[in-house]
Amino acid sequence: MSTQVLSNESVKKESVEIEESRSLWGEAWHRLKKDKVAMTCLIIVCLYSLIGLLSALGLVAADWAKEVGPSYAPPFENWDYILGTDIFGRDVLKKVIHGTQIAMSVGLISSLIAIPIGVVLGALAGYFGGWVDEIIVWFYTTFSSIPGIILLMSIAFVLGKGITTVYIALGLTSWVGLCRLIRGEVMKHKNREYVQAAGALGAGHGRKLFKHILPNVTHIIIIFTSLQFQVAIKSEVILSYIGLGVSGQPSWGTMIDDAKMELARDVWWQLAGATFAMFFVVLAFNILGDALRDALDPKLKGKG
Amino acid sequence: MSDILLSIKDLCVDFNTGDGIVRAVNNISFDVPAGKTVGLVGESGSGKSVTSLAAMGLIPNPPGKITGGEILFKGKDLVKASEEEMRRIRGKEISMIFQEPMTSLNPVFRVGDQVSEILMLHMGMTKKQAWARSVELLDQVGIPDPQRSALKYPHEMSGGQKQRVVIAIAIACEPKLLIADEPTTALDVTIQKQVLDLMFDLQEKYKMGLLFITHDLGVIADIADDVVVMYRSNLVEQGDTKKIFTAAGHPYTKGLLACRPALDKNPKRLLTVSDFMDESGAEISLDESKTKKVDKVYNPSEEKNPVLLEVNNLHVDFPIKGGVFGRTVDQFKAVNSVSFKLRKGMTLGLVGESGCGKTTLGRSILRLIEPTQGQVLYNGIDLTKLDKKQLRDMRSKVQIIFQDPYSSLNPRMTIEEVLLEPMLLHNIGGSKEERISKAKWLMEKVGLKSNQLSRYPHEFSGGQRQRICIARALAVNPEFIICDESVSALDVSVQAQVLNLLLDLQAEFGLTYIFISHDLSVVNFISDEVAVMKSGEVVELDTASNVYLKPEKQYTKDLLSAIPKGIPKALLAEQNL
Amino acid sequence: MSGNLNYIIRRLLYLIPVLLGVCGLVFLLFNVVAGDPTMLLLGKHADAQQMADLKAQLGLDKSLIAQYFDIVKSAFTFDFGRSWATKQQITEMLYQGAIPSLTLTIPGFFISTVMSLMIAIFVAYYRGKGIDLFIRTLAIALMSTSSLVYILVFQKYLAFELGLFEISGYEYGFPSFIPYIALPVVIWVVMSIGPDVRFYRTLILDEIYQDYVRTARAKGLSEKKILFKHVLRNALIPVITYTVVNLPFLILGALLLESFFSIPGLGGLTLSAVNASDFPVIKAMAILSAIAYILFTLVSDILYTLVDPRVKLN
Amino acid sequence: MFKSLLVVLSGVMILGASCTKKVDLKDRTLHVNVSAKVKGFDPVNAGDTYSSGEIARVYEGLLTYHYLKRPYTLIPNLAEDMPTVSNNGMTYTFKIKKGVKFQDNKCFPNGKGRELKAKDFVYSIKRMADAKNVSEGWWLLDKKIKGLNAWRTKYKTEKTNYDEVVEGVKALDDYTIQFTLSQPYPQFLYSLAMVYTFAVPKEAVDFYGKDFLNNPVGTGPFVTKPYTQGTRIEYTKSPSYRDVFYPTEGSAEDKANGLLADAGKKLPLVDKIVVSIITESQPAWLNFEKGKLDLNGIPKDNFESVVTPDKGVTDKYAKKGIDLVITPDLDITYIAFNHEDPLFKSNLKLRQAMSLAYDGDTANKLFYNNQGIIAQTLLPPGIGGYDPNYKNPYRQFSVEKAKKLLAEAGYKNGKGLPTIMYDTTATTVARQMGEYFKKQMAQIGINIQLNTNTWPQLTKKVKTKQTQIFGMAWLGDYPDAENFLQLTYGPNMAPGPNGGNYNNKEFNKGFAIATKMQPGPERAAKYKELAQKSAEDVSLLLGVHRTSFVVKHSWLKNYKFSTFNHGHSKYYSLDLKKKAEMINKL
Repeated sequence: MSTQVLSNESVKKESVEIEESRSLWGEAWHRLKKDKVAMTCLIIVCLYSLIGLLSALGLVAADWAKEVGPSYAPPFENWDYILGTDIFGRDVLKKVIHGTQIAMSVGLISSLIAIPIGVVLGALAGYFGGWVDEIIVWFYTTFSSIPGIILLMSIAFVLGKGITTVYIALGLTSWVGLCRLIRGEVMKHKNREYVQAAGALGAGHGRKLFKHILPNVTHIIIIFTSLQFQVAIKSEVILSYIGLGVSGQPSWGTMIDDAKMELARDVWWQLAGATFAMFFVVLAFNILGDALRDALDPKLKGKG
Repeated sequence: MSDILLSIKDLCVDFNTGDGIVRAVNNISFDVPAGKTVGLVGESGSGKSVTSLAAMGLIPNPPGKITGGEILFKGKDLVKASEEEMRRIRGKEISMIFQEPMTSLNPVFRVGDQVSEILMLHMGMTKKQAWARSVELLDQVGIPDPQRSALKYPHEMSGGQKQRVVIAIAIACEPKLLIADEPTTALDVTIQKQVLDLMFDLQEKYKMGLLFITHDLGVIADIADDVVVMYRSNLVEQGDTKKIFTAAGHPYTKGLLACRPALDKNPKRLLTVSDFMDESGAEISLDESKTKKVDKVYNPSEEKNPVLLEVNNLHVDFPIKGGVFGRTVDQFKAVNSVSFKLRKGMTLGLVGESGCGKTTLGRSILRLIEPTQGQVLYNGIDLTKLDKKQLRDMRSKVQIIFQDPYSSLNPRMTIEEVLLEPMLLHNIGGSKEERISKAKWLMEKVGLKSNQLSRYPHEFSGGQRQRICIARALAVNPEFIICDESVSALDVSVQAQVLNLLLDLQAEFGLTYIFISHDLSVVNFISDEVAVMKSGEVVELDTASNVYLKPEKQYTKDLLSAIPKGIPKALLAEQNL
Repeated sequence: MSGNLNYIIRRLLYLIPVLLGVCGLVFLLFNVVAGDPTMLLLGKHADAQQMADLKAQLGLDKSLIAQYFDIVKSAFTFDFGRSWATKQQITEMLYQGAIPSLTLTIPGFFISTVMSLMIAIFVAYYRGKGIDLFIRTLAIALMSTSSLVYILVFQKYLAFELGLFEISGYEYGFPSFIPYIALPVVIWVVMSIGPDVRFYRTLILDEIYQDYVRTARAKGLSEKKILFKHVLRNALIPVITYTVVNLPFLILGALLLESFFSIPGLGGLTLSAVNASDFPVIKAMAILSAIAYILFTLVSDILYTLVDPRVKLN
Repeated sequence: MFKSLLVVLSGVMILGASCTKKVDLKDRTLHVNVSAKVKGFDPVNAGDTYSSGEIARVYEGLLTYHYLKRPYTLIPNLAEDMPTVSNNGMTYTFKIKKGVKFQDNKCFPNGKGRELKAKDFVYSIKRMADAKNVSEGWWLLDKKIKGLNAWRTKYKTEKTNYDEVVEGVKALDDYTIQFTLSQPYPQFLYSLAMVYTFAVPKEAVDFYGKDFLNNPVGTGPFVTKPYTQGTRIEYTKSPSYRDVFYPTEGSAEDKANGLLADAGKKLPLVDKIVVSIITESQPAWLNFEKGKLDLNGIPKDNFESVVTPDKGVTDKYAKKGIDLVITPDLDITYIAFNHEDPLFKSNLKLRQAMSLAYDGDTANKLFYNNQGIIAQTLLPPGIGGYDPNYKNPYRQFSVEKAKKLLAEAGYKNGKGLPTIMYDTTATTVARQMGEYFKKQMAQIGINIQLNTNTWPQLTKKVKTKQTQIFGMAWLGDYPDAENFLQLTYGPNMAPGPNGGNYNNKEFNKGFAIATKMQPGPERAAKYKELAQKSAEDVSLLLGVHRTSFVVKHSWLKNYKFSTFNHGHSKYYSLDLKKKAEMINKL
């Protein structure tokens, strides 16, 4: 009877050293690294963020307004306007790059507005329950019962024009989804035994909520942010169409909006430029969002 | 010998987890003769479930794969059988019962339909015929009023009844072989007995081979003809039950048998697998002193063991909502006028079936759940009257250890943070270094390596995590700890180590415990006094030996009789001869 | 049954505070923040006197509280007064606009739901394999482009160059509107396949890993039968509630589709109302969609109890 | 199982797609489009050109413009002939045609249209004056007709009594109507050719009440079903339309263009009109190219692909038989300064510098495809007072002169000059023009901040004097210089049409005198002098007089462009044989 002994997944050896300690974040990163598709998407997103940053600092495509060629020059014919020109003869490629800055900033800042509201309200509703929960649920039901597009347009319309309105409008209409998710997750964790144990040790509400529960729901915020980016980028196009988007600088939205006059006369390159630029980053955010959900979801991790 | 029904030869099963290939079953060979019961025993992760799934061809393809050996069923090798052939065998020739009765049935189909489905599939019955046969089967497995029950949905039935339905489905086509993977583990002990008797009668009636998989040696002793012992994906020993129970060959088997707290014995400490086998698996000679039967003696003296905790007429009621505005229409009495006294340094066992209110009682004493009325005098101070501040200071004296090791530690905090938190809350230890050295001391105290402080909870096994919880409780130098089902989720060998640890700590620090559990033999081992609870009330309270040897209430008697004796049938037959 | 009745009554009563909340939000946006609209409505020759008269006539000179109660009254009586831009009766406009919108959105919604369910089941059946990843990425790729681009490109190349579809326009009446809504429906389906497939796939996968599927396999059922009989029956529950909750948005129609294909639906109506700052129309649309949303969520909860035996109304 | 379902689904999709509607060739139906929602059919609320266009197909007024004569001249329509003017231009008396019938409608007793009477005009004028109707046309007659303003304020709140006699508007008998003005106002006649004053039957207003605006009942050539705010309005020939004939005299050029081929024929020349409301320019243009529309205004952007530099039609479209009609329009685009803003108030040199720094020619090339006429003054060609060979000194683009003037204005190449806010609408074209203007001003160091608004927000800002400079266009309401010069007339300050609040005492005095004079050569001279004075004082930055470009298919006959084209569809006719021949070439 050979008693050859081999360790098994869930029965950890008492004594044998494990290579190096890895937090849940480390575990998640380890799992994400193995997903080749997700990694390429991550690289795409980083690339776009870099371009956006460079453009914001004015290091690249700062001279998007310079006239480089004749109006509506077709693409791939001349090196200094490889993607063709718009009505004023401005380089489409530079406008696309500048558009990246707008798109990424719209996604980032609208998330930065939506996250605090969503997390705070969601956590309070989920943790305290009772009348606090009733009021917060009533508040976000009111917000979510008006169709997003009407709310978005109304806020943008009422606040007037410009990039700040785009940020605020998108931020104010997207916190509801996050709030609902956080509320559900906090409710689930509140009854977990490690929180009750903290209570038994004398930890107050504040410590239980911020030290124990919130760190365990932050993965939701990350997943939400990646999906919020793609919603924001697409909404910016709609806002530009109704004339409430950015003014005075090119964005993918204004470029696509211009196309509605140009495509009828076969001027397709400005539309193509903006569309493809947007396509890759939105696709990347979508796939990344899914991959993050699989990697960060502790439920799968626990099954060991 | 009657002909061999199922013969497994050198079976190997590998799992491709993210971090490489893991061998779950390592060339296992054993037979299941027709009409006989074979007990496959081993702790979680030993590969016993994987072996049974392999026999049914149900190993999930990615990530698992059978990489060697044969499974002969009536001469046909199932490993080579096509999916089409396997489908004709599953449910007809071989059927299987799983552990979780709560989720084994499809929630949106009626019970009758789920039984008749297999009949229509394999026996070619029409819907009407199948329904009639299903009602008969439900009656046969002891479901009350089968005609009406067949129309019920799974969620309208109790755990025990649902397991009976699963059994009805399994035996519907009168299969030759029945595989049962821990069918009764999730059930209360009284219901477990009824289900085991049912399976035993059905096996007799249909002359079925039964492969019974469990980690509970007591159950194996009662019903198995032969036993196969598995340890970390290897088969360490097999033979007929009497031989295994009286003269086990392999040290692991010996360890398993010894570390089970038995009802009739009352040893001071439990033997553990590590007393029989060292880490590498080689046998070590048994240290005689440990086996000496030293019975615990219960003689509390007034000055050494004054009354620490006195509970008078404690009530905990939960409101039941109803009506349009959700007004409270009724009260559910979870704890109903419970009173008892607990002396310092002693252990009170709280035992009862699930839903009897033992956990609520424990939590309400610590005011984790607010009691509705009654007194909880701790050293004369009534905890129910304290305001938030005073209650917080009392927290350092009174602690609790939970059941589920996976959820009682914050997954995002290192062990160091876990241990330092209580000290910070009650400002124990002057500086950070002092606290860290205390944390290291606590780790040693509970038998863990002090250099593992920077690790995270998910990097430890269940047993290790429970030790960390104990260390966390000790961090505030408590006098009184409530252990709420603290060992129920652990394997029996690990259970023994933790129980010994609790006893050592009690002896060293003079701790007082309330030990809550549904497992009578564990409560009997560790408690000085035992309180038996039923639907919110304490039906019997006496010293451990009196409760087990001279039970007064009929309910306690039923509980005790339902516990598997742990003595093989053959041996019993001999003793009665 | 009385339990259910109580629940329904309580949910209906719950409708009132939410509706008051919606009116409050609309009031805040349009009556407080947006400022005085009379300037916009009187055209280029208006003088101060005319503006004062108009303000009185539109009731904008009342106190803010009175204005808020006007909105609440309109929410309950469905009488939203007249549009400032076209002076048409708003309820009439909404009624006229609802039908064309529905003729576009109901077929679109139905086809896209059925198609994405089909694809989701197909993908779940081959889960983990290459085809699963490929189709899912394709579905996500479809939704990664703005709807405006699909409209412009499809209208130019599919409708005009290839002549497959009508370019724009709309005729009332059953058979005659079909050629006009064909291309918008195609675009609607293309846009919603992505999110739907992703959502339905996760639903089905959640069910596939349940214990009762393992029991079904142990019974000897084939993978296909398990998928269609057991798994789908359970997965349909969240699918139904998700579908019902989305129904109210159908009335709103598709804003861009309607303005580019000149379909006189509520979507186009809302868009032109925003462009012409026709506050009463926007407010009416917001309140009506809110009421529809709340009612349909209630319907979906009740449907949930009928479909899922485990759930009782409490 | 689900393979079959997928097949069925795709089948449905293709079926839905394939049945595109074929272009019908048999019946004489005119297909035109309108690029904004038609509000309704009530003449009183005909504020926008699109609604007035549809109303004019069903209703008619006392006067109208001759179809062919240029410059535009008024001719009688429902009136027997031009009015007799007495008591020095204060009283106008009209005889109206007999036997003119309202269209049959269920609002009339037993559904038969009754004869038009003079009292109908009195009722229509009063209806426009009724404060409760909040008519956008009221400025036309405000303080112009004796007793009308008093009558209006009297019935401001309680129920209007239409029978009460108003001194200035009286029906002397069934067929004569007399207007008495409170002050000489020669432009009054033009208002009788505008949709606001078209004849409306009282029975219809009473019968339909609030829904009158969706149930038109007029005396015009076409009838339509109740309006359902759809995107498609259908008109059919009105059986009870009186005898109106195609004009017989026209200019030699008209003759050459075949515009007199149908002279003398009874109108209307088509049986049916289908008006599609297409708000986006791409579908409008594509439908036209496909032959689904008979004519279409060219979206500026698609211009180059249609028009060659020498204003002919590129061969790509000539082959398809598409003709181009180019006509100067009675309008002017300009960028107005807010003269109450201290920056511009007294700083003529700054305004002159900005005017010189704006390169009109390039703007014309970019935005009007080189077809617009660079505006020298406010007055467009075709109006008394326009002088074709006048050259406004501050319109000849020269950067050095602009820089010199800017320095003299105290802001040497822009130093010390704050950023100027330039407000415009949010349409794509307006945004691009704003970006162009910003680039131009940057040449001389002036920094412009572009700010796009929705149309209502822009009008609000202008009317509340919250702008610094803003882009605007003005389409003439009637062919009289007064309608243009009033843009810089002091008393018309915001919220009136003089959005720039330009207030020059001399100009105001001259304007008051000129507008009172009866039309004639010395009034034209006075107008010319006023226009040039206001232009040289750079009251606003003049843009262009836009020329309108309409493309039409070869099978559409008798089309002539007019700024006042309301009701002209009765003159158009279709050559069905040509249409059948050309349609498959598209």
